[in-house]
Amino acid sequence: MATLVQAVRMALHYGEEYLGVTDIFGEDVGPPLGGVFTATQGLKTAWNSPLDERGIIGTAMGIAYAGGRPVAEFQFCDYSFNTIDLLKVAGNQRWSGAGQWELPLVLMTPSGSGIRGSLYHSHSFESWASRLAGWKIVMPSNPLDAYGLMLSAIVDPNPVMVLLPKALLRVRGDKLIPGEPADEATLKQMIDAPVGDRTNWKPRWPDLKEYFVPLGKAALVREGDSATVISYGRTLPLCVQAADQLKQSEGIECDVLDLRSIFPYDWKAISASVSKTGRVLIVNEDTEVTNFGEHLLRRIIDQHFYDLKVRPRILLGKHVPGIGLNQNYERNSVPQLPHILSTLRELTTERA
Amino acid sequence: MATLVQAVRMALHYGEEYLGVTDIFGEDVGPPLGGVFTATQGLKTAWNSPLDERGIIGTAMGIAYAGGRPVAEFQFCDYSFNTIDLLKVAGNQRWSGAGQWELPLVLMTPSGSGIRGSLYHSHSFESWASRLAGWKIVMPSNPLDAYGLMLSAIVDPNPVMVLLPKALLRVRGDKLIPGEPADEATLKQMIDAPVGDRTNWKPRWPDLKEYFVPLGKAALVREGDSATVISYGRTLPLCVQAADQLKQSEGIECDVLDLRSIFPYDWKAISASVSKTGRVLIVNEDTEVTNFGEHLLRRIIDQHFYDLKVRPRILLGKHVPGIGLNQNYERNSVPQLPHILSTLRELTTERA
Amino acid sequence: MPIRGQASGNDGVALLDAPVLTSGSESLPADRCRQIHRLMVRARAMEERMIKMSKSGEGYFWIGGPGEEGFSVPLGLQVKKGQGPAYDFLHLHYRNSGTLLAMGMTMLDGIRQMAMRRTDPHSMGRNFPGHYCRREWNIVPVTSVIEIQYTMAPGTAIVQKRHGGDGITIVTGGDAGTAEGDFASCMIWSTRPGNELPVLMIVMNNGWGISTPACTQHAEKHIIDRGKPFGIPGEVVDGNDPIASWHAIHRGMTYCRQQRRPYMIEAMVSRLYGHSSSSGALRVKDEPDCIELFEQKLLAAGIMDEAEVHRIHAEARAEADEAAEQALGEPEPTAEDVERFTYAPSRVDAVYPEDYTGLPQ
Amino acid sequence: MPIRGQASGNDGVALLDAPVLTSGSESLPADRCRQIHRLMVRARAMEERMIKMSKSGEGYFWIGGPGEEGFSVPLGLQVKKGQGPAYDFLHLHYRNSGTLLAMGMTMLDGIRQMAMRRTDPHSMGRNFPGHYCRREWNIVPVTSVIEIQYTMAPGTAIVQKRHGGDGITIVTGGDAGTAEGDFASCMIWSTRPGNELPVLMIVMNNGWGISTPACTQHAEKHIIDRGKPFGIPGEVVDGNDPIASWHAIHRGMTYCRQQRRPYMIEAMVSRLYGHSSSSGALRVKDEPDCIELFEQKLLAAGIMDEAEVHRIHAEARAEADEAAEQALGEPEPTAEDVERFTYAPSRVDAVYPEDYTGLPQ
Ligand SMILES: Cc1ncc(C[n+]2csc(CCOP(=O)(O)OP(=O)(O)O)c2C)c(N)n1
Ligand SMILES: Cc1ncc(C[n+]2csc(CCOP(=O)(O)OP(=O)(O)O)c2C)c(N)n1
Ligand SMILES: [Mg+2]
Ligand SMILES: [Mg+2]
Repeated sequence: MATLVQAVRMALHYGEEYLGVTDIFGEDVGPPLGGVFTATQGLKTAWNSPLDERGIIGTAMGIAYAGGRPVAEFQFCDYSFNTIDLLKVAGNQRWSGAGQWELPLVLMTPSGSGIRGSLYHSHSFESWASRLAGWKIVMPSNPLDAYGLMLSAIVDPNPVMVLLPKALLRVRGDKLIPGEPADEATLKQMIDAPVGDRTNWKPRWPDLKEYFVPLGKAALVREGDSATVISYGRTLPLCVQAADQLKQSEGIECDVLDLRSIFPYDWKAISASVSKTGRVLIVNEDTEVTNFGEHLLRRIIDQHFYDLKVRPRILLGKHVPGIGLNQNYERNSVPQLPHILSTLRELTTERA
Repeated sequence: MATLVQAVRMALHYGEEYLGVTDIFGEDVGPPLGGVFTATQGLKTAWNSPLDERGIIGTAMGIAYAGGRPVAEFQFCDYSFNTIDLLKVAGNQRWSGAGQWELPLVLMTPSGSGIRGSLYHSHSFESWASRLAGWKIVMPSNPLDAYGLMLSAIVDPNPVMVLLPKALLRVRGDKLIPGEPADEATLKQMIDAPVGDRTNWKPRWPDLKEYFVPLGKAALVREGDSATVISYGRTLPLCVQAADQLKQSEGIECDVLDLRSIFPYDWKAISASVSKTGRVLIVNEDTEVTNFGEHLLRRIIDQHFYDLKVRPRILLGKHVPGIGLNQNYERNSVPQLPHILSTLRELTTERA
Repeated sequence: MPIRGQASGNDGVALLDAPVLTSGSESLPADRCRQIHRLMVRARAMEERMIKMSKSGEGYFWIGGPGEEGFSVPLGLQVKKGQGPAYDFLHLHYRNSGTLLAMGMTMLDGIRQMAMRRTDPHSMGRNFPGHYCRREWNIVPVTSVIEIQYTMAPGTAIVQKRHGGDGITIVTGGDAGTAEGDFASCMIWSTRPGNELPVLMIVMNNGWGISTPACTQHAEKHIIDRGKPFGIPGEVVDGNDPIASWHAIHRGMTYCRQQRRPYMIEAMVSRLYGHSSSSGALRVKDEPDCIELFEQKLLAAGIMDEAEVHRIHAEARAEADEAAEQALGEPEPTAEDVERFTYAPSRVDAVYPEDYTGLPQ
Repeated sequence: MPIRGQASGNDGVALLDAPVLTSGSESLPADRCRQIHRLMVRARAMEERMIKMSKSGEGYFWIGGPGEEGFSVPLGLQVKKGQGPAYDFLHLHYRNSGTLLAMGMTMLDGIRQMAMRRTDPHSMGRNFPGHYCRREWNIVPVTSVIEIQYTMAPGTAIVQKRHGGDGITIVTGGDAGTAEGDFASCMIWSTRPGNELPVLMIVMNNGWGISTPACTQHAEKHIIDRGKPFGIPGEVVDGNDPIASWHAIHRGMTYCRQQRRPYMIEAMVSRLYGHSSSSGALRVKDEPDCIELFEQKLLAAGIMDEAEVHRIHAEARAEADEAAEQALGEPEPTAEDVERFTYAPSRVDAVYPEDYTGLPQ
């Protein structure tokens, strides 16, 4: 099975071959490195940019205006905070020109904690991103979704941001990407650049197939009547683990929704599940003051207040200026499996 | 009575004279203009900067490091979006250096809609700002609070952002600022720069007094048992109007809380009122996806879910890429008095 | 409408016997001068009508380009106008009415934006005046955010260079705005070794950023000097002189079209109504007026007489009045328009297949 | 510890009879050279010990300055060290261990950060190694965010200029990072006419930004050429040569201290262990090593012999090992530390009078 980062790379290759991608660029995105996480190794349209995030997004906008289809990378979402004005403009170009322009660009960037990244490689970005009207924002939690969301991001004629959970980049899924060779080692040999000199290396791409995960479609990854768990990205597998544990130990079964799209989010799926269970847990690792999860909670309160059987729960990252390198900081800054498990247990067992 | 912008100017003067303010600067902040809204006319430490918001906040940080006490201005909050990285760093400097540094800086900037500002002079900033851990964020809704909050912002040894509601800058309060002459015309003559040539103009400052509005302290501007209305800035006077109308027409009385501090917010005041009324309306004009009001709602759900008698209400700006110049756009993008009034009526009359 | 490609005068050499107007060592054919003059006057008349609207309540905010016509009109006339990478891309600032009129915009379309009508083709009554947007002419939306156009310009130029042909990217902005990092970004991205880009970087230097004199904030003798370390050639030109401006633009465009590398022009211009309506939009008296200067030359050379000048002004004013009247009679945007044109239709979006329709339902 | 003010060698003129080491037309007294050499070796040993920690799991990420010691040590030795505007302010990047050791930091304190101990005086185990912060020495927190230090530097320099005396602001960064607008901001803010600032702008040019060669992204012949349009003098120096570096720094500092204006130095340096532990932190073979080069000179001049060189290296390694052992035995931060030191105590804050204590209660 491919890792998430290999899935992204294959999607980009598919994008170059079949979906009109013209430029994949950013800091260290081109040869020799092919991205600090290897997401862009061996891609024919990948190139290195100056160290200038404003130039990266501005140039991506220009390329899109002129008819190209760029995929730009910010090396880490942590380094996108000097570009919010340009991101806002990218989101409003169609609107401000009353529909004259499309801006088909993809911005991909690793987001979240979990790689011992200290202050500047542990930020989450989805709450900020969700405020960028005119954008669509996705965040896969497994390789197949990463592939399918990336393909959708590429063909969508609007700016789409692909947030890649840093902690899951090297994690493998349990489903093959259409066209992916069944054997991991074979895949690695085909598409991973060798260590050392790469000047003559060329990838051998598998015969990949089109596969879209529609924007705005959540995945119901576990089913049950006892509660609705809503998450995405890094915390999604933790929620699944918690749900599985609870099922095993207590026989309590929950819906677990992998949102996949932050905006537009799949309100239908959320609404259906909340109507069914009346119990809600929202989990993400972004900081907790003005967090996208709070928006979801607000929608639930707006439309399902009287369906709620007990107080809905929400687990978020602490409102602190940063995540410290020593793991005692991180462990106590963002939700961990034990928190999720105990909160879920509490939620499902509280007397209605 | 002073206008809000005159109150800010007087506070800055007081800050220069008695609280150690060393630099008041930004684009067009110094002579001859004294700020596009006149907030900095006649101030002895005011100076004009290059047109470079990153330079403005970076320089403010440097001045604060070196022992100065700067008040920096972003001409409009709409032009602060290329500086979020620096704002985040300002918020984490004490934390990252484990308490070695203080960063006593004030950043003031006009925020919100209501001045027919079109796409780039109608943004709200408090939801973005609230995500900046390490900062304190205030937003006055009347001149006296503006004076008292600005003085607190100046003496606080941490970065404090003062959001000034654009729509209320020229609005007068109903309370005198300590030391302010009772007569408006006198005040104007003393501290407003004349139209035309100002080269020889000098303000005559009234004998102002120290007056602090503590950070984190809301004001209960109307009292009643029927509901809790939480707002600040531009929408606060609209909420007061709505509450007054409802009282007059239906005899229904509500608590209206002027939050004044976005962070830290006055949880005690909110909590006490919600416990009493069990009915909540939150109003602000920022865009509605991942809005600070949703954070407040989340806290209320966290701690008062079982105290709520009916579904809490929230009125926010629409999630759109911008506010259009034609007033049909603005009127239909941010909460207006009729929405507030009808929502409040609904909230207070819904059967529990 | 005459655009680039009509040879006469483009290289400063007039045809034998055809009357020319000379400025320094450069000249333009008389017909070209008449055309430029008329466009300058029309641009001014349109802006002055808009200023009136800002004061009468027929509009709100005004910002625009009176004082820049001597440069912006020759710029518009030389644009290779069209859609897509074979043509020039324009990343403009908010003082380019002269350019738009020279490219063929009607006054009506300019004033529709000032009047915030639904018929405003640039923004449907959403944006400030002078914030043009014309996809058919490769004009990307002007934004109020100072200087960010310089960050986008390399992108269109990348596609143009790859596409082949002689399309170039033109970016304009003010002098104060060059203090934003985006100006430097444009130089860096346009000169990547082996990947140089056909970007014509124009700075309209009026010596002011709102109330702040350039000389108090900028140590550079000339802003274009900042291009030198990057190997970007450039020139300073008197933007009040349409003949000099024409040729500077022509040189810059030719260099970019042929060399596929960047070029810089710094045009020294006036700001004849102050910064905007926020600063009163009052006519300033102490800065040269490019139209007056040009008319003096045209009159002295006998290319026009006083009567013709008057007629042109009168016609332009009448055209502006008529455009205003027409625009003000047109419908306004409605509540239903608030969310319209947020998203382009998408076959892979389950929630917004056509456009934005409010929060996901 | 000898710092600026000890005259010998500062101006390149050695005292009669005192032994000197010469590089080109410049020289330094032998004692100074020994001091520099020892600090360079100690800096290298500390970094190499930290690299080992990053591989052994005693630490995680490593980034630092092997290859920059020839410049960073002479820099640290000439800093006017102290707290407040009378002294130099330092806005450093993440390759300045040599500077810190030269200023008197112990290896233990450097390694405490690598080991993420609560005792780490720079960040209490919060930040990456090399992210120094020392208020007592005017060292503001190093941030990972490339180039923003250039935006803050003018601020400290404003206060210094106003304060009087000869304190200056020193800012260092890499070559690739100059593509961010902040580099330009620093030049603009430091040269406002009449408000020029004593900022020593240093660029450590190792020719790389992670994997990207500078020559593929930068058209400038020298980065300091970008200062010329702003009237900022500067020089390119061989950062592998501590003697040349010493004098370049001395010239730059003297200019800033006396003229109260900015100066630029571009130091050409090596990157001897690649970018960081993320790229493997492997010793590269094809770049000059400033320590080896300096030792060759010291040996050739008879200022040291092989035995002494070996002893210095051995001592430095032993010191590093000891520091690591000590650091690793010290306590780690705890859950209670997560929110600590967010806010300074405030008499006007009703919620957080002392420090941050979680969401408002
Ligand atoms: C990023 C940004 N900051 C501030 C402003 C507010 N503002 C509007 S115009 C202006 C001055 C622009 O001066 P200059 O670049 O010289 O252009 P000019 O208006 O003189 O043509 C300022 C500060 C803005 N629009 N954008
Ligand atoms: C704003 C920002 N963007 C991207 C990064 C990721 N990054 C870390 S170091 C580096 C390269 C820096 O190159 P240079 O400025 O030459 O310094 P060097 O590491 O070579 O000393 C990059 C891209 C970052 N830290 N900050
Ligand atoms: Mg200007
Ligand atoms: Mg480098």
